[in-house]
Amino acid sequence: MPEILLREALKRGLEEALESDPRVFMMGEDIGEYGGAYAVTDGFLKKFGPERIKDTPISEQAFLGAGIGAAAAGLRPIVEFMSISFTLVAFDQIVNMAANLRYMSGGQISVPMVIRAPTGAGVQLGATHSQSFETWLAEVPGMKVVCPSNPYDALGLMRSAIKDNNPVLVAEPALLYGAKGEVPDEYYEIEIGKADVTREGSDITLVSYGYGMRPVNDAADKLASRGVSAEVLDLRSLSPVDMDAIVASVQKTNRVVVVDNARRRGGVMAEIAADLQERASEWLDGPVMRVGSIDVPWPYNRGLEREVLVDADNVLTAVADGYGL
Amino acid sequence: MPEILLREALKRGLEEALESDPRVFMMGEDIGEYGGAYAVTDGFLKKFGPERIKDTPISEQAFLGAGIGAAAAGLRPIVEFMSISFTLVAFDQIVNMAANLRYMSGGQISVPMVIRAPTGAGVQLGATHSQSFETWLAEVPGMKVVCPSNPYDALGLMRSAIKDNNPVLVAEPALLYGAKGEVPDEYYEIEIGKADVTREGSDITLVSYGYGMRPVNDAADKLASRGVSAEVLDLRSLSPVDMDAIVASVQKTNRVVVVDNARRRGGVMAEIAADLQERASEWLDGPVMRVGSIDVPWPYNRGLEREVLVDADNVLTAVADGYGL
Amino acid sequence: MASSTKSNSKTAKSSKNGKKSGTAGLDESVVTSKVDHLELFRQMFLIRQFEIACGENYSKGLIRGFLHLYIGQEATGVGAISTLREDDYVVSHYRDHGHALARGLDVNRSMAELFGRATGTSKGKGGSMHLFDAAKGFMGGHAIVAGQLPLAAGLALAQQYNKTDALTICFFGDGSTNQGIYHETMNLAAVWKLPVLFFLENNMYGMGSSIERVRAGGIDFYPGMATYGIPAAEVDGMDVLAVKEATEIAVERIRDGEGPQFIEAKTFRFSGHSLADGQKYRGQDEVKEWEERDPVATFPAQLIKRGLVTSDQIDEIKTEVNEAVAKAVEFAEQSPDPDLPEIYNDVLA
Amino acid sequence: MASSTKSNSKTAKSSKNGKKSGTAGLDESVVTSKVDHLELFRQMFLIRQFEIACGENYSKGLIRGFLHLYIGQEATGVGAISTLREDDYVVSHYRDHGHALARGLDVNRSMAELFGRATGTSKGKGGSMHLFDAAKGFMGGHAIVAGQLPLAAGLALAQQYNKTDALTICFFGDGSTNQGIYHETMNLAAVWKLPVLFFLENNMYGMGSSIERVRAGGIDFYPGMATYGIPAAEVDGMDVLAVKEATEIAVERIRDGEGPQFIEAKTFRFSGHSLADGQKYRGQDEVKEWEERDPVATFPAQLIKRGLVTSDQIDEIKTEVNEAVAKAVEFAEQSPDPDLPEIYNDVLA
Ligand SMILES: Cc1ncc(C[n+]2csc(CCOP(=O)(O)OP(=O)(O)O)c2C)c(N)n1
Ligand SMILES: Cc1ncc(C[n+]2csc(CCOP(=O)(O)OP(=O)(O)O)c2C)c(N)n1
Ligand SMILES: [Mg+2]
Ligand SMILES: [Mg+2]
Repeated sequence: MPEILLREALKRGLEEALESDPRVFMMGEDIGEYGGAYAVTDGFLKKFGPERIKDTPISEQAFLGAGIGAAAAGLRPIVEFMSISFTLVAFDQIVNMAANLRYMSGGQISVPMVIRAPTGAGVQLGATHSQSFETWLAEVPGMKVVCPSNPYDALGLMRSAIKDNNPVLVAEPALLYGAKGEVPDEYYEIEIGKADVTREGSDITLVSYGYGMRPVNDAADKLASRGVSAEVLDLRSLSPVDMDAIVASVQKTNRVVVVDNARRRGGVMAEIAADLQERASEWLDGPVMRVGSIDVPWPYNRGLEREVLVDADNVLTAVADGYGL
Repeated sequence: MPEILLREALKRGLEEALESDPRVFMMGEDIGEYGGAYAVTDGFLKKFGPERIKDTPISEQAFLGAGIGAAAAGLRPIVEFMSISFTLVAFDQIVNMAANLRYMSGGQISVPMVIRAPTGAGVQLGATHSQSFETWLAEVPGMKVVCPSNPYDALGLMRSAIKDNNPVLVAEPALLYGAKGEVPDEYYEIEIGKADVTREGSDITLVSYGYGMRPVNDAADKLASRGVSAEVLDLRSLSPVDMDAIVASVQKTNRVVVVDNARRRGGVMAEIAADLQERASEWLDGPVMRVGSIDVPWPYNRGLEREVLVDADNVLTAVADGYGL
Repeated sequence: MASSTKSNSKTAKSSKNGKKSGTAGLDESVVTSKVDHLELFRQMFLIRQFEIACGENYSKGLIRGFLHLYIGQEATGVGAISTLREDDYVVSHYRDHGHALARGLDVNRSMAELFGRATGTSKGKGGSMHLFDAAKGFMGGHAIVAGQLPLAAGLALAQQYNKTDALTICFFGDGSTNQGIYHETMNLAAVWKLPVLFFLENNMYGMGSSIERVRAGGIDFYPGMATYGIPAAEVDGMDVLAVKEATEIAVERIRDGEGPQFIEAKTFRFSGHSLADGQKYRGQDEVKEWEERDPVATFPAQLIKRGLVTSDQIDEIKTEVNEAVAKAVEFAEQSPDPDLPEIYNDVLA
Repeated sequence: MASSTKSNSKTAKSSKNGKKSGTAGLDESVVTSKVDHLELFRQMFLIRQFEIACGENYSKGLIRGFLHLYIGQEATGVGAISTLREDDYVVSHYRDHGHALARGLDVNRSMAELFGRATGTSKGKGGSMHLFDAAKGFMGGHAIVAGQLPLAAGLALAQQYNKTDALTICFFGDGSTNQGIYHETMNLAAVWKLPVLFFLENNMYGMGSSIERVRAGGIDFYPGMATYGIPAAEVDGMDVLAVKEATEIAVERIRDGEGPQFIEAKTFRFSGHSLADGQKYRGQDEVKEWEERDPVATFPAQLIKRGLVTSDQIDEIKTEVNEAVAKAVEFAEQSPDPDLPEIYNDVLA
């Protein structure tokens, strides 16, 4: 299978949709002339023209909101944020409008919109630019959230997100745009709400998503070298979460560590841990161990930032603390 | 002890601070001439004048942000939101500015600001106006969050919030402004970060805060009538959370149900449940049972809204499901 | 791009006249055109009676939550919406009953929504602040101040994208101009030349705050549109014909592809901001002054005086409307609450 | 309140002259006053060399994250900040090195912050976009576009509340005007007559977007301040003396209690938005045209030509500055990283 970058996988998904569905168009800051802050949309303006590749002013509230309106009218907008940190200035539009409209209107209005945003720390951007607000948006009823960890998933999830009739946030781990992976030429989709068992194992289940898969895979390798067989789950979707898949794995391994690249406190993994211990307590040989980045604002200094970020050792420590493995 | 309303307790706390500390002033929409949407600041404009009781335009970003600046310069602003639902339009200022400034500046800048906001569903305001964003803000490092369930706590927490040198959100349950309770004339404070054991018991621990204390107390009464002795904890503070107090109680009762008036998914109780099962698994006779409102946008219709809201029966069901009591 | 007042001198003029009489739009040029005066009156009266009924049923506890009445502002919504086509969109804020009824929403189902019933326009899930009827192009009812503006821009974007000459009208209050999103949306609509008509109902107050207390630039908002290159006009919001005329001009320009237009109607809400408002912040003199220009009273009086309609015709409409509103209340009251499983519907498509 | 251009005719004029020559502020009235020309040059040159050194050390990987250089804009920050007192506050955005150095932040510690070292102004926790020195009234360094504006308003609010005549100056770019918070803050400052000077550095681009592509109202922003009743002036941002003069006028008015003032300096960044920017969106001709007016070159040339300073004096400063910058890099490089436990400090007071 040909290998491509995650950035290219996203690009392919977007390009296909722009080619095949005239209702699809894109909006965002510097996605056109500049080519996109992370070059995902490079060349699009030339290929699809300014009506479908819309450079926006630095007005996140307005252009995200305009996406909602266009979607309500039957188009399928794809809205890019330059960073998920900037979704905060448009949070009201996302949470109170995009996600609520359908319910408040008694089902009259759909908002088939994709929100794309690079997410996560790790490149020394400091406290304001390193956040992971997909963990909050995953708690909002009325929308979906996905987060790929590799090019294959990025393409499959993007396809499903664009076809979905709800607002879908595609959180794109900024550190992974340059990650390589195999992607087949044949068409496929990845169903939103389904996790992926990326590695089968029998001794312990490791759950993560997005950039968190890196430390998890590293940890699984290290465990393997110690004779511990880890089953690894990539959530792919943060909302809805595939709790059934997690429970099924735990029923097999009886041990689990959940790992978030975002801060430990709250968010997706708190929800999963809370739910899981309720649903699977009879199968668990210990507590659901939870690992995440340290609960402080993101520091700029490289050494500090790395220390704050979750890594394989943190995962191994949790495995040892929780299950003595 | 004299009985007063929660609204009056808050008012007393604010009034005291305005009287005793010239650095304290207030800002908010219609807090002056109108007297405040929930009448907490009624009469303040006349008493303290327009320099200290500032009616603002409907510009949440700007006036919350101005609060940050004034606090950074050494004043002690108290900023009122008409509803916690409207904090969303100022979320960037709260999360990226107020909470991050100290860290990003290497400790040079403090933001001793109080943010007040009525919170919670229950009065049929529909999806956009019924939310509980204190559950998100409680996850933000660099700020504190408190939420009183009665007049005594409201006054004690308000005093501490105003004296604190950090941004503190005081989430005021809208349904409780008219709740009555005893408040002594003597001065007292309530330490932020300390939970309150409001009822001692031996069979099961019930944890909640704010309006959630209502169903919890009702449930405790019903359990008592069945001979089950519930210990009840009122968190008072959502950030920091008094995990030690919860663990101590669970060590005694070996059973626990955590209850949130906000939606079940995510938020404070997911965090507590996740943490608790890790910290107290050896003492627990079953899973940490979690109860919250149903995970849908808030409906307007009264019957639907009541059904979505957590109630005593939901708590009792969880007690039965988790521990067979 | 043309600056605001210049490009709209005609409209601005009719507005200035309007200020004195309250119905100056009713000059010869207009009365001879084929405006359906009775229909305009019917709609305004319907809204008035509907709102009065709402107030009564709020007192009875049958309508709950926040209730914002449109009483006093009827001429703006009715005049403006009367110029639209079926394929245009209408977007409103939480003070939305008037816009909904002017757009032709079913009176029964609108009332039922306020009662929270299953027969309501949003199945009882939206309530007073969140009326919707997508089939009629009525896209809400939005309760976050100014939050509906980009929605309107986006609907207009779709109309432009689809190469139609349909447009979107968006109503909002003076207070909304202090939300940043207002400015973001104006600029976006202008840059993209979106077919959207921004319609400001300046009723002099945002809740308890008079404009002067919360704005440094005075009580006129339309001149500020020059910043965005959006043509803007002022109109007397108590004069339904003046509003209609000003809107017609703007609508024509938009359909001609000239991009967004802005109209500021000076109007007044006769009652409190919501049913919870004691109106401590304003004197009753001010209210009375405006009430003298009540369009629901002055418009039919002028029509009769000019011999355009008879008082019998007016009375007939009143009877009809009163019956319709009484029926709507009855319909709402007798409608069932939504079933509890309805809680889980409409979250996701 | 006075409208923008009228109230500032003097400033506006000096700006228009400035447009041609690049140093027209250097006319007789000014040169005879006791402006410390050498100090202005020194600061501009310091910033230039500092930025060049930053670029080099970014390439080496010693500075990381986003790095936004101030090259080309030196005259604005230096001219404006030179008018301030010690008790005034300075607030900036992510393109903050120039403002920080003009405010007198320690060169070594500033560079160390960019290197993320423990000796940095924020102990290495803030980085390039988040410089702070509270003791010097330099209140950041803020990386969310326009997010710093209300902070500045609040600092000014405190100055007003405390009944001082100190003020706050707030720098921001043309792109920030498209954030709603910009408008909210303008209005709030105006309503409360806050002692704040809004200083727009219009460098014609917001990242890859030229103003015309993202704004309908043209490339001038200052006229829009009429909406808020804020007096506003335009000035040639390549002319340090013109900037200084315009700022002095505004500062005086603010200290006199006249409330917020607005200055728009037309300027240009010679390099990309950040070190990641390939500048595909603009031609090099445009850049070259502006570079001809480079204040770091034209200002000393004019000074020498007019006989106000000697080229030896200029060279001496250059040597001094070059040494200081080299030393700063050395200082930064040799400074230790913060200890890991530092992670947990400064979260809460
Ligand atoms: C973001 C936000 N802030 C505050 C409110 C509370 N609120 C509701 S209506 C209103 C006044 C709005 O006034 P205006 O825009 O003039 O409209 P009017 O009510 O006069 O029709 C306020 C402050 C809100 N709904 N949303
Ligand atoms: C809310 C927000 N949106 C987007 C960005 C990304 N961003 C950083 S700087 C910038 C351009 C700002 O341009 P301008 O205000 O003109 O300042 P300049 O860089 O030209 O000095 C953008 C889009 C951001 N930091 N914050
Ligand atoms: Mg109003
Ligand atoms: Mg710029």
